[in-house]
Formats: sequence, C-alpha cells, structure tokens
Amino acid sequence: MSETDLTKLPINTLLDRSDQMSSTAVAMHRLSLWLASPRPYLMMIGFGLFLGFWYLSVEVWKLPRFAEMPGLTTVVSEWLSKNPIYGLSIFVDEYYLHIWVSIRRIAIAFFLATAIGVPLGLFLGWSKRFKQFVFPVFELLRPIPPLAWVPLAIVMFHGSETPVIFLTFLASFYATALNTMLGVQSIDISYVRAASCLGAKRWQIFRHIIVPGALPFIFTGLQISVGVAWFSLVAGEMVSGQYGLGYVINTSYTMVRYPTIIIGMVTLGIVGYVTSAMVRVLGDYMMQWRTRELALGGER
Amino acid sequence: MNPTSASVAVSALPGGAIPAQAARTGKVRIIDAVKYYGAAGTGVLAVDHCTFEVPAGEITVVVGPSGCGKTTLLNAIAGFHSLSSGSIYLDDEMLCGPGKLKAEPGPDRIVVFQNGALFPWKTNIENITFGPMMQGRLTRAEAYEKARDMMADAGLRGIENNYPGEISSGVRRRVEIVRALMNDPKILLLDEPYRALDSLTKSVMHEALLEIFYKNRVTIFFITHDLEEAIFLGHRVVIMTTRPCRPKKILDIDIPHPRDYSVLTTKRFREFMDETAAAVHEEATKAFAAGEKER
Amino acid sequence: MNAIKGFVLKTISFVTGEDFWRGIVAIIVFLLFWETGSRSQSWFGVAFPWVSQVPAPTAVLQEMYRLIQDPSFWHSAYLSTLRVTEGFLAAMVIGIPLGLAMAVSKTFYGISFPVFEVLRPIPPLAWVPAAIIFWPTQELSIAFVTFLGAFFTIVINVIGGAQAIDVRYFQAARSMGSSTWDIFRRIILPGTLPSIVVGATVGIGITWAVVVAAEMISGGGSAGSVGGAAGGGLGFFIWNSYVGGSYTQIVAGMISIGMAGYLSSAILRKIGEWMTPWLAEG
Amino acid sequence: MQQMTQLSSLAASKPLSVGSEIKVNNVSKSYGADNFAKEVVHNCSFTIDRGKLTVMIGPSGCGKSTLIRLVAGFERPTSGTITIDDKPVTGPGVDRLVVFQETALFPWMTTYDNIMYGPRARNEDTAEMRGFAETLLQKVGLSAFRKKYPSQLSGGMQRRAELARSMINKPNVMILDEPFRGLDAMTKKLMQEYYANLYNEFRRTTFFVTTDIDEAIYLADRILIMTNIPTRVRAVIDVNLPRPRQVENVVESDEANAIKMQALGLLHEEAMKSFARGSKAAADFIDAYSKRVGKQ
Repeated sequence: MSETDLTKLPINTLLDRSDQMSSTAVAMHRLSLWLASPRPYLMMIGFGLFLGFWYLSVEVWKLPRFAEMPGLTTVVSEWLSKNPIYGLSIFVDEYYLHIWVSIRRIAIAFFLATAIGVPLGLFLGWSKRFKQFVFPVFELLRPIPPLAWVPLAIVMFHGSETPVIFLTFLASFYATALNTMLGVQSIDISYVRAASCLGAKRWQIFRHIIVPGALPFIFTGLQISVGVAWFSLVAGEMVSGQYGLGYVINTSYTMVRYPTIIIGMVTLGIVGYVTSAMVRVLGDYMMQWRTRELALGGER
Repeated sequence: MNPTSASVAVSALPGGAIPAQAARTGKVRIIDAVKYYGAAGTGVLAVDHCTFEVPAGEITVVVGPSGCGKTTLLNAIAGFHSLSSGSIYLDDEMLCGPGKLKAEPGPDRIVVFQNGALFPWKTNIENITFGPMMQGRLTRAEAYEKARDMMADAGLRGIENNYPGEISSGVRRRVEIVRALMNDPKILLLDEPYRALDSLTKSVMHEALLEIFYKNRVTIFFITHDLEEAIFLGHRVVIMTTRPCRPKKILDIDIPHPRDYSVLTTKRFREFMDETAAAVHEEATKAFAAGEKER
Repeated sequence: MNAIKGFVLKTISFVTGEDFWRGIVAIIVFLLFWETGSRSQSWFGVAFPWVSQVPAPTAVLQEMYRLIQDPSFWHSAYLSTLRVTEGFLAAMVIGIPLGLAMAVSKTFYGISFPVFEVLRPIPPLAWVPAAIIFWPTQELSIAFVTFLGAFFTIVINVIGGAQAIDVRYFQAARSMGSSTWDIFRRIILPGTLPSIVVGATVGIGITWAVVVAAEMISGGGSAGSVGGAAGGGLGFFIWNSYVGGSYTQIVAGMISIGMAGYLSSAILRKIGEWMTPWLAEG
Repeated sequence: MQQMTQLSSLAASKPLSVGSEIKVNNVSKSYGADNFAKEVVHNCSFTIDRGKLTVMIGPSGCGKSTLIRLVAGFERPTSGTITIDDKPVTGPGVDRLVVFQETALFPWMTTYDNIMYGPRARNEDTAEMRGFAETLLQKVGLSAFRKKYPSQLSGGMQRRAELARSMINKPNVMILDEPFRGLDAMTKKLMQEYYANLYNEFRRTTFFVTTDIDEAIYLADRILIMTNIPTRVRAVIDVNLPRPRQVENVVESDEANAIKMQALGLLHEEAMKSFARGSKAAADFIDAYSKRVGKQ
C-alpha cells in the first residue's frame, strides 16, 4: 500500500497520450500485466477455498448444521440438469419466467424512481424555496425503511403486483432523489457564475450547468438505487409476490426444495450484478468527459 | 506556439501609454464603495469606502492579502454581489449604485476565476462557443469558426475536442481567457487566476496573457496577492489594506510594454519592488497576525 | 457556559428562521392532505385513490397514545432493538478486522475480495430461508440475516477508507522510524476511523430495514408456518396488525420503526463525532 | 567557513553532526515496462554537500519529485546509484526526513502529537525530547496551538508544524519537496524567514526543491537548475551570500539580481519547452502521475 503499484495506474498515464497505441494493444498489454501479477491466481485460490469448504463441510465431513444445507454438487447438478428433481434449472422455462418477472418489476420501479427522483432532486438542489417546503416532508418519511411499508402497501394497492413494485420504487426513489440533490449542491458556484457572465439565462444555466454538473452524483445515486431496488424487491416477493426470484426462494423453503433456494440466491446475485453493471456502463458513456479525465489520473 | 517570440503587432509607446488604435472602452470607476457582510452595524466590513479608477485599455492590478476583500470588489463589478453603498460605473454607465445595489452579470464583464471555471462536461470548443451561443449572437457555425480562429491565434490548435480535464492547468487558463474574449468584453476581471500554479509556470502564463493583451487591448482588472506579478503585468497597481480593504497606495508603472521576463531583473523593476515591498509586507503581517486562513 | 449560550442562540436563530417556518408549514399541509385523503370517503363520499386506504393521522396518533401504554408493544420494540444490536455488533466485530486485514495484506485481499464481491450482490433477505435451515433457532437466523445487512457495508467502507489513506502518511511515518505495528496503530487505524463511522451509520439503517423484513418473513408472510417460536419484534407487530386488520396499528408501527432507525443513526453519528474530533469544523 | 563558526556554538548542546553527504551518480528512472516506458530522470548526477542547503529548481512536472522519492528511498532508480556517506540507498531510513509538498501532517493528531510522533515511534518520549518539542513549538510560534488539529490551523501554520515535526528527529538529511507551494505570496515570504532561521540554527544537509527562483536564491548555498523532462542537471550556481540573510537585503543586492538573471534565462527556456507542445505537454503526464502517486 505504501509502495506505488504501477500496474494499477491507468495505461494512459504511461503513454505520451498521443494515441500511438491502438486500444486493442492497450487492452492486450493490460491483460498481460494482469496475468503477470499474482491477482488471478490468488482469486482462484480464494474461490477454491470457498467452494472447497462448502463441498467438504456439507458433503464429505457432514459437519453438524452444515449437513442439512444443500451441497455444492447437489446444487450444481440440479442447476445444470435437463430433468431437475426439484423443478428448476437452466433448461426449464419457468426458471426464466421468474427471472423475467423480477427484472420487469425492477425495470418499472427503477424507471419510475428515476423519472420522478431525478427531476425532484434537481429542483430540490436548484431552488431554495422548493427545498424549504418539500424537503422536510421528504425527510419525515425517509427514516421508515421501505420494507416496513409492506403491509400498508398491500392495503393501499390492490392485487399483488402493484405493492411489490411500489416497495421497490420507494427504495430507489429515496436514493435517486437524495443523491441528485446533493449533486446539484456540490456544483462549484463558479460554474454558475461563469455561465451567467457569459450571458446564459436561468433555464440555460439549468440545462447546461446544473444537469451535467450533477450527473456524477446522479449516477452514484442510480447505482445505489439499483442495489436497494433488488433488496426491497426480494423482501416484497417473499412476503406477497407470485413469481419472481424472491418468491422462488421462499416457496422452495416451504416446499422443502432446498437446492432451489441456493439456485435462486445465485441467480439473484448474478442478475443484480449485471443490472448494476449496466447502470455503470451507461454512466461512463454519458460522462465521457469524466471517464477521460479519470483515465488521466483524476485532475480534480 | 512560443509565447516568448511575442510577435507583437502593436508598437509600444513609452511609458506604457495606450496606442491610438486601442479601443477606449472598459473604463471602470469605483466611487466610495462599501460592503458589509451580515447586518449593518454588527456585520463584517469587507470593503471600506473604496474609490479608484480602472483606465480603459490598460491592465490594473489590485494587490492585497488573501481575504482582504478584494474579491468582494470584483464580485460587485461582475454582479455576483451587491454593494452596501457607493457606486460603480462602466464607461459612464452605472452598473450599480444608489437604488440598484447589485449589478446584472453580463457578457461585457467577464470573470476568469481563481480555480478556473471551464465546464468540465463540455469540450474546449464547446466551452469557448458557450457565450455567443447562449446569447444567441452567433449561429453555431459562425461561433465554431470564430472559436477555431481564436484558438489557433492563441496557440491552442489541436485541443478543440478535448475536455478541459485532459489538458494541463496552464493550457486550461488560456482556454478560459479565449472563452472570455469570444464575447468581445469591455473588461476582463481576473480573480487570482494563476494562484494554484507554480511560479515558473506562472511566469510563462504572464507572458501569454500579455501577448493576448497586446493583440486585443482589452481592459483588464486583475486581482492578486503577489507583488511581483502585479508590477510585472500592470500599468497601474493598487495596493490594498488588509480587511476592510481600502486603497493604500496607487502606483503607475512606467516600465515600457511589451514586457518579458527580463523585466524582472531590471533596475526600474527593482525600484518599484523596493518602493512597495514595505507597504505590502506590513499588510501581510497584519493579516498574518490576525490568524487569517490563507486558503 | 459559552457552549450553552451558543446552543441557545443557535436554537433561537433556527426557530425564527425561514427554513424552520416553511418546514412547519409544509409538514402541516402534508398532514392535512393525508387527513383529508383518508377521510375522503366519509367527508365527501368520494374515496381518493390510495390515500383513502390509509388511516388518518389523528387516528394513528390516538393509536400511538394507546400503544405507548401497552407493555406488549414495548416488548416488540425491545426484541427488535435487541436483534439490531446483536447483528450490528457482530458485523462490526467481524467486519472491521476483516476489512483492515484485506486492506493491509495484498495476498489476503487477492484471495478473499473476489469471493466477497460475488456474495455481495445477493440481497440479505434472500438468505432468510437458508439461514433458517442452517441456524438451530429462529432467533439466531434473524440475527444472522441482520448481521449480513450491516456486514457488507462495513467491510466495503473499511477497505475503502484504509486504501484511501494518503501514501505520504506512510512515507512520513516510515522516515521517522515507525515500526509496522506503529504504522498500523497510529496511521491506519485512525485514518480508517472516519470511514468506519460512515459505514456504521449506513449499516445500522440497513440493519433496521433487514430486521423488520426478516421478522415479517419468518414470523408471518407466506412462510407463516415457521412463525410462533421466536415471533415478536416490530416487523412481526405490523404484519400481525395487517393480518388482524388493524390498519392504524400498521402505521403506528411504521412510525415507531422510523423513529427507532433515526434515533440509532443519530446516536452513532454522535459517537462518531466524538471519536473523530479532528473532523470538526474550525 | 563561516558556517563552521556558527556550528561550534551549537556543538555545546548537540553532538556535532552536520549531516551526511549525498551523491547521485548517473541516475535514470523510467516508469512502465517495455514500449510503454517513460523516462522521467535521465542520467542525472550531482552532489549535496555536508551541512549545506542545496536547492533544486526546475519546471513543474520535470521529474524533481521523482528524484526526491529516489533519494528518500521510496523508489529505486532504473540505473545509476545514490549514496549517502558512500553507503548506497536501499530504502527509506531514519537518517533522511522528507517534508512533503503541501502537508502530510497526520490529520487525526494534534499539533503536539504530530511533533512528538517521531520520538514516540522510536520510544524516545523522554523529558529531554518533550523539552525540545516545547522549544520547537515556540520557535515556529505554535505554542498556543499545540492542542489544535491540523484542519484547525491555517496553511502557514500547518507548514510550520510540519517543519517542527521533522526538525525534532534531528535527521542527518532534510529533504523538502516544495514545502511552501500553494501558499499565498505574502505568507510564503514569512515562511521562508521562519525556515531560514531554523536552518541557521540546526544546520543539516538539506535538499530543497522549489520552482520559485527568489526562494531558491534566498535560501540556497547552491542551486541546481534542472532541465525539462526527462530531467538532468542543466547548471549549478553557487550562492555565496552571507548568512543569516534578510529577505529585503537579498532582493536588493546586485549579486542576487545577477544570479536571478542568469537562472531565469535558463529556467524560462526549460519551462517553455513543456508548453511548446500545447495539449500534448509532457506536463500532463507528470501532473497526472504525481497526483496519483501523491494522493493514492
């Protein structure tokens, strides 16, 4: 930590920044650096230890308590089986139905939360008066964990679909709105002043300064938002859903299909990771200026 | 581009006088300006009955310790802050004064900020064309063409489509000045623009600024805490007292323009340094003793 | 003396300020809207969408007044608080050393961080059934899920904090003759402390959310069969209110959970401020 | 010569150690591997005399900080050798103390705890050391601020606390990397006076890096003028102004002015080189690099 790890430096800083190297060459160079470092091998050791312990403790040593858990080989063979004993594997349509239902709920809730949370956050940060009136109510409701809304949501919205989406929305909404507001407040006053010097009107400042200036924070908010969305979705689905990965986990428990619980958890982890990676990639794409700046080592 | 080989078109007249062809706009008169922060009477007095003039087509440098209130004065001219009393005129037009204590910010007075305020999310050329496009003065094509010309002129060719974060801080300052000049301002207000730079880079930047000045002859109002910088750049140097700020000494620097770094070691330059060093040192010590935060 | 005077002055200027009054107005408007909405059926004969299903604030207030005199409510609050405390403390006790070890040792980091990153995206609540199977008592399984909620946040914050320590501090310490232990104790620990505080404050918020949901899922929910044994807790309380059709009690329970969560974050923030005096202003 | 007489006055209280001699021989340093390599220091040689104050000055981003890290032992040269009293440098050591650009005071310790860090780290928390800490606190005018945290001090005070923190360790070699960078021009002058007084009193071998020519002339026994990246020594100027020096006298003297004229000419040329290439300035690379290394 006290020594500088050169392999961690972005390659760009080691070049004269004159694009002499094609991007594939840079990528290859990075890959070779990574392979030459101990990291990939340590990673393999890590996974080996983790999976090995799971396998041995459950299926070989049959340690107390562990023995009741589904074992590694059971889970894997079930997951990859064309003819799963407990009804769920990658060859079963129902598996994808559950994934699709969960993703659909996340997508609706996330887009609603973004569509409402981002403008709300922008106005909260931009107008002092708006904040004075709206923020106290926002802060009053925020400490109540979204999951505590479950029963009330069921009462408020009929059916089983809307309450789950509402819960998921709520969690995302707080994260998005709050971070957007912080983003606006973090903008250096000099930018606003410079723009007004250059003759920009109020709405032009909003459009050209406030919105792009808050983007980094907005995307931080969206990252958190996707995470908490999954968090709430699972709880909602476990309590009151029909279909969905949370539902899979819960019913597998009540129906004593233990390996399916693990399949559900792993799938959740993968799908959750992919969605947050998508948000990150979108953020990098929309903030070219920042990506390029950071590649140079973060001037700011 | 090499700023030392300043191919100056304008021949310098003795005594740093303004050449005849220079535009004679951008004269600023500050009359009895006072600024309180907080409630009158109990608040902090930042600017204390300031009166002086910024001549058109010249560089006027205001020197004072950090936090002395000189930025407040600049903000009042730019229209970011109101005055408590007094008035400021730009070419005989009242910017702020009795009845209208806060000026409107506008493209006739452009500020170049201490830490730089290029918008990091816009490319350099988008930054430079921002002013005319927002004001609706030029079409996109016209603005881009003018921007390209001006960038080439300032030795900034080739970085049009880079983001400010990708160029060195010295180059960034130059882009910012070009962004200001795009609007044909009457006066440039520079708020310690080179503060964060090291002294060698700074001296290179000074020459670059002077070169731009010789080409455009735009009036410049420059704030700094660095006496050497002030004397090197200024036609006129206004030394301020520590908070509340008030002119302590006003000097006309008769070192002929165009100047380059060799001026720093001339006899006349050292005489000016000697003449002012004591005054500045005294104020600095006062500010220092008051335990003022430097940053 | 001065501190008290300062506090009084600050309070006065806050109470007389624009912020305060506008906030009060906003909250009153919000409550009026809520009250009108939930009584819309009886007042106007038209049920407002959604809000009409929510019990009115005045009714909730009455319910809360009744509840604070009800020992069984306090018992629920006690059970939840106990679980939060247990899970949170366990997460701190295991998470901080683990995070520090990952930050200090590159080898350990290389081995354990990828596994950690693979487990992290799985929402804590997805662990509930697995936890129930694994742990012998339901109490332990709830505590385990609660622990997971705070654990990942704390570890990530500790690693981030320790890695963000300026290298120059290490170089300076090394050139003044520090031993490795000394660097750990006097540079890494205090340098990471602010991030630990942040992690803890965020972590306890998650802990409350997890506890409530875990209580609902394991106590009630569609997995109702496992209820009973441990039961209790505020999450169970609101779920029970729902099953029993007492909607005012649901809202009262939600408000109690909100207050409990807010209070515990506030306490942690205070402790954090006390432990990191160098971050104070001025 | 003159220094020797002043030293003897100190000898009564302290062992007569005026520090070590540093030799840098044909040192080169590159970063990155193979075709990605970037040379920052090129075949650089110089000597830092025992008990003397040697100032290195060069354009920003020319590789001065890299040289500092090499001499301090935080990094190894790609080729060439660095010796201290003829012993090769193999890593950081208690004999060399680095005062960093901006400040590296530990934010979580009070001024006093920061100053006492070194002695405590070596289990030397003795009455004598505590006395020395008091003296130093007084010398840098921070007695009243002993219980304040760095964030509660002004920029100038932080630099003074940092100076005191390194002085207490009585290092053989002091290495200062633009210690007054970022300060107000006026505060900087005052800091230079504080520092010059400390140096006059505790004469140690000192390696001081700056980009400010006035600072260099005011402080130095010898000035090394560096080229643009990849850096090496362009010229060596000996400054024989008598000590103790007064800021005003130095500014006024013709001798100082002559040195300044000579140095400025060289430096200006080097500084221009890094600007000549506009956006592709080498400064970009080094700026970015040193930021990452410095603030990781």
